[in-house]
Amino acid sequence: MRNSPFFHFLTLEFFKERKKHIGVIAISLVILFLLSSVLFISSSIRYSLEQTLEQEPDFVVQRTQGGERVSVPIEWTDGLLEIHGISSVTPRVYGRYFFKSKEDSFLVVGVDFMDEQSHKALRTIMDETDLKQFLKGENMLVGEGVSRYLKAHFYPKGYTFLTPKGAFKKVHLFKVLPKESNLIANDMIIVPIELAQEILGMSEEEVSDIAFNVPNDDEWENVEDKISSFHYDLRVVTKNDIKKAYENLYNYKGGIFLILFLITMVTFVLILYQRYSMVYSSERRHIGLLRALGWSINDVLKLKFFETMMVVVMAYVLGVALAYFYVFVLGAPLLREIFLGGVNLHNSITLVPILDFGILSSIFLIYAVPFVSAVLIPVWKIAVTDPKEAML
Amino acid sequence: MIKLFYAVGALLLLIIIVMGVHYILGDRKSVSDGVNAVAGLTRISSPSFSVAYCEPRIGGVEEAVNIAYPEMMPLDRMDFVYAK
Amino acid sequence: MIDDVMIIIENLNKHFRSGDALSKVLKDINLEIRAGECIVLKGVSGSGKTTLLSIMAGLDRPSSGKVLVEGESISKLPDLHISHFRAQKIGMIFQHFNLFDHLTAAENVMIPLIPAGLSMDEVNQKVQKSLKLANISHKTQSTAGRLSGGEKQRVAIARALVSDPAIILCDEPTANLDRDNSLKFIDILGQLHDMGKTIVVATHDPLFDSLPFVSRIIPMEDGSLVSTVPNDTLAES
Amino acid sequence: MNEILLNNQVIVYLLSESILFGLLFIAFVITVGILVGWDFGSYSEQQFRLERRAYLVMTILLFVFTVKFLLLAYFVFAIDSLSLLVPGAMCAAGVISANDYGMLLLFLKLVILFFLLLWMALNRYDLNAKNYPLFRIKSWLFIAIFLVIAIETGIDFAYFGHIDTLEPVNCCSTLYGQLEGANPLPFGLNTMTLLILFYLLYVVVMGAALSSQRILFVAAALLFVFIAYYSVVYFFGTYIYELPTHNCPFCMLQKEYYYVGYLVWGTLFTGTYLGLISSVMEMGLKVEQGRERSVALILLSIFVLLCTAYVAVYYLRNGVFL
Repeated sequence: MRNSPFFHFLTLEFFKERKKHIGVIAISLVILFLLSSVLFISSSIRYSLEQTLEQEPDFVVQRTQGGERVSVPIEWTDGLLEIHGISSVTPRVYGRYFFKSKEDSFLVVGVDFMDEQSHKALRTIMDETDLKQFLKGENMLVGEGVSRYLKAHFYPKGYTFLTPKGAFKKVHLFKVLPKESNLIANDMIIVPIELAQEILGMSEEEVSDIAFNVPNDDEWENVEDKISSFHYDLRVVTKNDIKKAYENLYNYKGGIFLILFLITMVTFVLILYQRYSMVYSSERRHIGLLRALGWSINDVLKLKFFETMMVVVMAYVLGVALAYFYVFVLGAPLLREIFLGGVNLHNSITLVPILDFGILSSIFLIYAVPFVSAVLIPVWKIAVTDPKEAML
Repeated sequence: MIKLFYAVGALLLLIIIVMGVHYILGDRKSVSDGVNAVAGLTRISSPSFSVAYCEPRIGGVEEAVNIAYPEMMPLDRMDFVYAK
Repeated sequence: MIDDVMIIIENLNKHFRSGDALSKVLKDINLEIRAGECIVLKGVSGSGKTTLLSIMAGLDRPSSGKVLVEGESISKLPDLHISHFRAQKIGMIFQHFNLFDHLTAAENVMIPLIPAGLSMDEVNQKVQKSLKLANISHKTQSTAGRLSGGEKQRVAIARALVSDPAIILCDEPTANLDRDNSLKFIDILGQLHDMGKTIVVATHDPLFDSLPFVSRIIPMEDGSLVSTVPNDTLAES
Repeated sequence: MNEILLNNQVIVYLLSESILFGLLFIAFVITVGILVGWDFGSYSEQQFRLERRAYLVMTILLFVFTVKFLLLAYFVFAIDSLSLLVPGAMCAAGVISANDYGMLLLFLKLVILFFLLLWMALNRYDLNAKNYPLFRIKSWLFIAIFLVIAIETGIDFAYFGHIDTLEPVNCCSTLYGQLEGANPLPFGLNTMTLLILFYLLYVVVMGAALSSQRILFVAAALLFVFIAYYSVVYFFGTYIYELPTHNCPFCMLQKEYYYVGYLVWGTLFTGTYLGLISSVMEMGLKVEQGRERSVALILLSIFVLLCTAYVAVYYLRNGVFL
């Protein structure tokens, strides 16, 4: 590279038209920054969601009447236990508790702390001493969003729930769940199972739904067939449905954004076309002189091609780096709301840095192909200027 | 002039290297550990309300949802797949 | 004898179509230039000498007729070949010097060599040689924009000589020069003539009338040649 | 809009394809204009303008070729990422067989890349000759390529539009697997004879190239591609996956096999294309294409080396063949 005169001349030419190139790079930066930060955020959240799927139970049995999920009687668990190949059947109690203004809601989750499996999980969240203390009184574990919300509404120590039967349940706020678990636990309140049933107005032997695992993958189909024949109003949700739901959710958001983004690409292409074909007579004489000195159209095209490639690569690297810094270092302060919704309780999850080949090549293609196709014709027009221009 | 070009090239390379280092050192484990700890306890790992739901239902009036009972999920919504 | 004829032009004419009017610029020109000859095309501006020169240099295409350089017709060459021809065989010196002001003298002189794809040190070697020939090598690294008229002209000469072309074409070289710079230009031209280069100068500067090394002066009037008068007879009378 | 059309990669792919088609349409209109007015002998300004326009066609085609080359890899990558959405598809094979446009589309893409490469070789020869001898042939070839690309772009939209995300597709094990004893190999070969043929053809190709018998080279190269495809799918592939029953040309393009598929198929097809084109150019136009031929031979050797290396490494590690 160093000893080719063409490369030397290329750098001279490139820096001669600095102002034009810097202008074009600036426009491209805006477009690239917006596009890549949206794609980074969506892929980062999708990656974190896919991570949570490992903990997801393989099957969830629910009861639906009139399109509305109703609670499941506890006896269904014995029916499930008889089927071979099913393990760790856990009834779950959860529901939405609406705060007084019916605007925001908490996810109240009941956990049977006596069960050894959840006992072990509890130990990862808090150490031994708090554990005994926690199990004694009416305590609750609270997500970060909930604790912030309660503090804002002057309930720093605990909260008194109003049960449907009119009784007041005062529950002491024991501990806030770690910040990293915000993705799922931001608006979550974990209470003992009996208390949860009381708050959500369920009787003792009613649960929200029943989750269980089927370790042997090949059995999933026949287990699902067996279970769905148990009751008429039974509904089974498998892990694949959830994976596809996540995929569709982020395809939907990403896709809509990309299609709207095409409009900006069209304006970008028009700007470029106009910018590159606005050729001053000095530029025309400049190329005419080059041609007069023995440069063929191919050589001028090669020169212009390399110039465009330098602009494209520079803009791409700067754009992606800027977006990477904005999303994964600053945490995408404003742009994140598109994806986090910002509804209900404010959620501030940490975005895990994720770059995969698919995103980088998509960004490059959606930027470079329109760019070069917009610039192709003006560059050709300049390259074929007649050498006799130099004589005038 | 060629020196200026090498300077710009070196700057871009530096940016890429810094990005690469930050990417490799990025801690992916802490987020998944936190989430798995809570999910292990509650056995629920669907995203919290604000992450999962699509915008249209929240933003404005969605004809399928009855205002008086917002928690009644319309059947055809994607979020019905695993409603809370 | 025929083999050492450098340029042959046979009934060449050139017309420009502006709207429907057809303005004939060159009318039926026939000219033969032998190798090593130095020709002066004399004529007022607008007599078509610049157009003839640019056609000879392959910058422009004739409307009809043939231009043969070293036996090869260049009027119909595709662009790739005519550019190589210009780069290797033609050294152009323009009226307004046509230097790249933002580049240094060495970089300006280097430009014709770039398409050939030589390595950097070969190019530097040739550039230094031609700068020394045009005795401007003391200004190698200064940017062309800041040079004086005479120095610019000498850089232009160096640029024309860098690929060691057989033909040197000058279009009004002394128009923008003062008297002593013009004389300096003329003795450089003399050195080129001694080196055996074929030189064609299009000018209306009287300085070129009585030069020892000019073999023929060809006056031109509105697009056609007046009978060529051999220089030696002109010198005596 | 079904989920497929909303997938980021599919949108970017279709956008790039339609932009390229737009450029090609411009080139097509210009080429028709040139073909009508082309008369090399004339000195008219019109003729010189046409010659300059020919350069625009050349630039467009150069750009289209490079992007289409990248888009082929991107297409396979997009299909691979779609396999999550299509039920029953574990890799790109399932998604491609989701409807009957898939295989045709992939075949068309490979054919188009070959003819684009051929066009560029002709164009380089045409520019070097002094009077554009091949201009008409080159332009007619381009018009043919343009029509094929128009069909390909149409099939692109048709293919992605008709992928059904509910109805399950069969995965590569059924498409390429051993169907209860039926021998999938051509000409009734078994694995051993297939291998012998594979290496034999490779030697023949190298020999023909070095001793420059071009017709033999073309025949051997074509046969070699055919045999190489089957030997990679049914023999070398099993060593890449380290699973005797896993025969699939697409799974090696995935992340867990470190995207080796792109290298395997890339070297095979590029090497064959360059080899075929350089020999066609030498036979047809008597122009020396030594450089392209040596690049082709190097690429084919890399391909054979890579396949054999997988088998050798497996044998060294486990001491037994699959």
